[in-house]
Amino acid sequence: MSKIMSAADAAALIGDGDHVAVQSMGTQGIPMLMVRELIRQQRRDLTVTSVVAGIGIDWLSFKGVMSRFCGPIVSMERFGLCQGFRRGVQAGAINFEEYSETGILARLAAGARNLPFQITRGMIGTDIPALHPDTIRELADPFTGEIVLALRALRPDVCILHAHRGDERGNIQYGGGTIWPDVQIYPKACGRTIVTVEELITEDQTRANPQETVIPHFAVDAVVHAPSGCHPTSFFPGYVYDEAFHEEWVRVSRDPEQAIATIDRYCAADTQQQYLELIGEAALAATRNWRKLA
Amino acid sequence: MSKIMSAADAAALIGDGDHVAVQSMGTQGIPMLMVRELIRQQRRDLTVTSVVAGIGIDWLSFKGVMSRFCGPIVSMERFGLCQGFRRGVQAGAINFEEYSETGILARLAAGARNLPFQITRGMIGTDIPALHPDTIRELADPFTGEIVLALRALRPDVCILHAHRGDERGNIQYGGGTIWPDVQIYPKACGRTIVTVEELITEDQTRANPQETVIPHFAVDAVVHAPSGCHPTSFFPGYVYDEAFHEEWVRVSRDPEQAIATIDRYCAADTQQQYLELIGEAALAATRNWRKLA
Amino acid sequence: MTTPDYTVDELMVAALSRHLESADQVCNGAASFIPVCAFALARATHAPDLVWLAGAVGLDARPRRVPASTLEAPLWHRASMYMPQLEDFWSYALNGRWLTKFCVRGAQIDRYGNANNSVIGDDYHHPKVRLPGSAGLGDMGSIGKRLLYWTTTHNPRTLVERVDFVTCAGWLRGGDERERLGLAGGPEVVVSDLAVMDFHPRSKRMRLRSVHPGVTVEQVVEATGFDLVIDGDVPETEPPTDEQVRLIREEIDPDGARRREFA
Amino acid sequence: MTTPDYTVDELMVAALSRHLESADQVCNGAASFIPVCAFALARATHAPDLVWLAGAVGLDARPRRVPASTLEAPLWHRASMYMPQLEDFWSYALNGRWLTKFCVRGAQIDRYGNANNSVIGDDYHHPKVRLPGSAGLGDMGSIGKRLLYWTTTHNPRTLVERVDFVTCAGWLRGGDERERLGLAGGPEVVVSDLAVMDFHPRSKRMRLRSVHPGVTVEQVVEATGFDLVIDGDVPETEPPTDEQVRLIREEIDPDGARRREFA
Repeated sequence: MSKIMSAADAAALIGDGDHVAVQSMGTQGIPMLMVRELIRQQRRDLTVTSVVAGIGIDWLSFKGVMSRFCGPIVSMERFGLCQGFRRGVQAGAINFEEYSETGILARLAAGARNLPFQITRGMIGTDIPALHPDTIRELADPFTGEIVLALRALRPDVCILHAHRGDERGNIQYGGGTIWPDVQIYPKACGRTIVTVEELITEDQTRANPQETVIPHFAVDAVVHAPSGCHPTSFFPGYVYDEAFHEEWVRVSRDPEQAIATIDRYCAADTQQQYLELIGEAALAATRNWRKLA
Repeated sequence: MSKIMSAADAAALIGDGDHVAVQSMGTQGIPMLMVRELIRQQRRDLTVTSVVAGIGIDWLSFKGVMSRFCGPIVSMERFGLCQGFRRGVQAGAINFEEYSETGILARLAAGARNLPFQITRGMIGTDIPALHPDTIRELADPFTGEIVLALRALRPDVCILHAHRGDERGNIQYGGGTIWPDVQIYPKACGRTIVTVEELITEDQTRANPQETVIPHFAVDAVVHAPSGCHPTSFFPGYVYDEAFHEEWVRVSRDPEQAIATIDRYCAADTQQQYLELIGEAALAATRNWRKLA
Repeated sequence: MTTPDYTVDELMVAALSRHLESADQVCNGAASFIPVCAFALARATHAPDLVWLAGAVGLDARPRRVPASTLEAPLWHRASMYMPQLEDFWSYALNGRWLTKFCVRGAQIDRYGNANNSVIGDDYHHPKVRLPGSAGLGDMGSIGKRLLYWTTTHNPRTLVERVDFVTCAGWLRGGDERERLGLAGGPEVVVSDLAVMDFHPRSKRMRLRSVHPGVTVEQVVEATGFDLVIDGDVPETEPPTDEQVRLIREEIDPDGARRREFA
Repeated sequence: MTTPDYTVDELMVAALSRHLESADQVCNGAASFIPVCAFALARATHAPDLVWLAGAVGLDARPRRVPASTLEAPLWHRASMYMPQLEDFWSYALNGRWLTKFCVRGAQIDRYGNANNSVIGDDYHHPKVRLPGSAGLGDMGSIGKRLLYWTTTHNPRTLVERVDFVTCAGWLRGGDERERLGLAGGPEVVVSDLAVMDFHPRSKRMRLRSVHPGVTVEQVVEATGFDLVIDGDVPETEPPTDEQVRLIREEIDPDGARRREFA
């Protein structure tokens, strides 16, 4: 039975109130097709976990899809703070459950391995542990008595990832660049796994390059075809982030009305193809020009 | 300053009494050039850690180089038990500090990350934890009270690995097949790292395929050129294990005198080139024929 | 009576394969020829979607035939993934949702399904025989796996009252001891060269379920180092069908690697 | 007096580069243009073997020039390794032997070198300004790193008596508090757009070490939200040499990405 499905069908695997881990590295690798689909389907009250959240979280914030963010940072890097998220937190509409990077990764690693907790030396001395008495505890090393921090296992309901290739069984391949932690840890820690891919391939093509497979089919529930699926963020080596798009977003996102109108305009696209047409070939071509940035 | 050196110079990084982590997966990937060099230099009282120890540990056992093995298993897979090791343990000359796989990996993972311990659910209910009161303790999850096992950090003095390619700065590349845990964890957990490689490459060649680099130069102390360096064990995709060599070893290793004479004969080779001449081109050609086994 | 057209190795392969379903994911360890044949047979017959991680590395491998080693690259020919052990294999194995069945061959298996692959003798530190060691067994018995045992040496040295050392946690000392330690899973079946056993639901003692064609209950009792639970009449183990035998001999294991287990 | 042929960004790059040696390994995070320029300058001058992990990913990267982002693939052009974050980067960072210095820019830095990148305001849950969050800072201050601070906004809002929230552990409340918690490393230097500071060895209070050419001690005192330790005469910060300026402008950062930090 093929796991290839539409973004709409994949989004149906996510319910109101779910905890959703979303791949994100600032201006890189955000599965925006699924972000838009969650907005289109008017999901509510999601908790989102990302390693470095970016524009996707800002859109979910403006549209009231997300009520809690659980992770280390929300930032569009050179494009600055996410204004919708910032406003949401400042207004009390969004709760930011803040951890350091080793903190959130330890929680996910424990979830991935069905261990009750993992430890870190990160955050000791900071004000972060005191925020989370239910998920961070001091723990004495049973051998030396030294104090470390125990991070409670986190098992989000579902995760959304983006990768280079996927086949109908659900095998997912990565084709270059570094492997972000999202890809390695979310499918194990999360209850369901949705992966948008640049390219659909056959199982035979998967078998021709087994060393590029990074998620086994048995850990994948949905494969969604999404060429340029991270636009306006980058996905190495295919395309860089859309600089003009981000700059325009920085401008409009100062005003919630303009921000929401912008989001709605892009979310009106029923398919990835329609979305790419909205963006236009000139803008897409610019994102394929690494030299501009390198 | 180039890190490329002879096996003899690399072995000088290992002292009597050291704890040495040696790459090994049964009949696969054992850095035999360095095993022979440790025998040639008459190292004594080594503790060896491997994931699945094989013929290399048997040779070290027969020659009195190793007095302790710390790991989950010693076996030549289809070729059976390592007789020198078995005799050594039964005679009380070698101590087998036995852990499960998650047990030894948890100890190394803690050492790699400078954490005092890591936890596992493995070994609960078995007789293994009671063997190691100094390195395995029951620990209550601070959140739920559930009991798991804490494994104390292990930081061997030095490790010996084998890889496909290395450059003079010490960058190490893998070129196909699966990544065994040895390669990923020993360089971080161990004080010094020695890597034998099939091929020496330039730093420019390394930069041409950065996604194949698996150990950064700063974690590597010695790079030793060793074509067919795992013979008689296999190293994918270059060569399979030498079936005839292993079968002959099974035969002679029943008798310690014959076993030692065999080891001495191969250890008399001063260089990898001389060793390969002793093995002979016909035998080496046979190991390059995967079809024979597949 | 005609001579049956199968051998005991083929019978064992077929018997083990019956305990595998399409929804399962399984992996194999070293020198595991009978399980590897059983996985292939299950995939070729009643469990086409059974996921097999060859050598705990090669996902859905398609070796041309069972090779001479079950822990070398020829086994994971045409795999769709080479699974890294450290981060991937052990995460999926520990997770609890996947790889829920595991086949175990112990040098000793006791009446409660504990297995020993460590030492023979009373003194661990001065053993009569030093066995290879735990490998993954020390984990697989403790992390919720449903354990399927096989052995080609059904005799009182293999099937013992109490293992000399618990390398792999079975039902421990029976009853609810395993449950009290919070361990899920546990031993479900033992396929030997003489019979098929399971474990009594309450006492967790090993129970005779069927004897292979041509073997008597008395022979099995004689060959077992403890009292097997015997509930009423013991049926004969279902023999492999002609088609199963053909698949094993012609498609799966034409070299007869499975017979290495009877050395 | 002639107008000096450098700008403050170049002065800061040169000042920061002096704290890097050939034996160091460094990585950079997001929007870290001054550190990235300082790493390149150090490598081009006194610290040729300095190891730089671009964006915590690209080992010994050789970007053609500093790009518009310090966390995107153009930065790790021609790297010799793409370091996986989960297993590799964090292991090497936590290990203690490698990556021992880390450059930090905090929205607030206090007199004891604690940094805040989380919230402005007294109530964490109802902040006046929600800042981006900890990212790796919450780790780097606690795992033995020697912290090198930089800021392009030396004013009382950035350099505060006490941070509103300790995102990154500095010398905590001074003295031996850090040591008592078992934390190695700690803040060593603060390079601002006005001056260079370090920390008093015993009290761990921030201490004025030099003022940039054209800046007076009084101006620095005025721009600082707490009393800086001042030990005797305060020298002038050594300006960048002509060759350093040339390298920065022509070789390292011809697009002037470093000036993005002064937006």
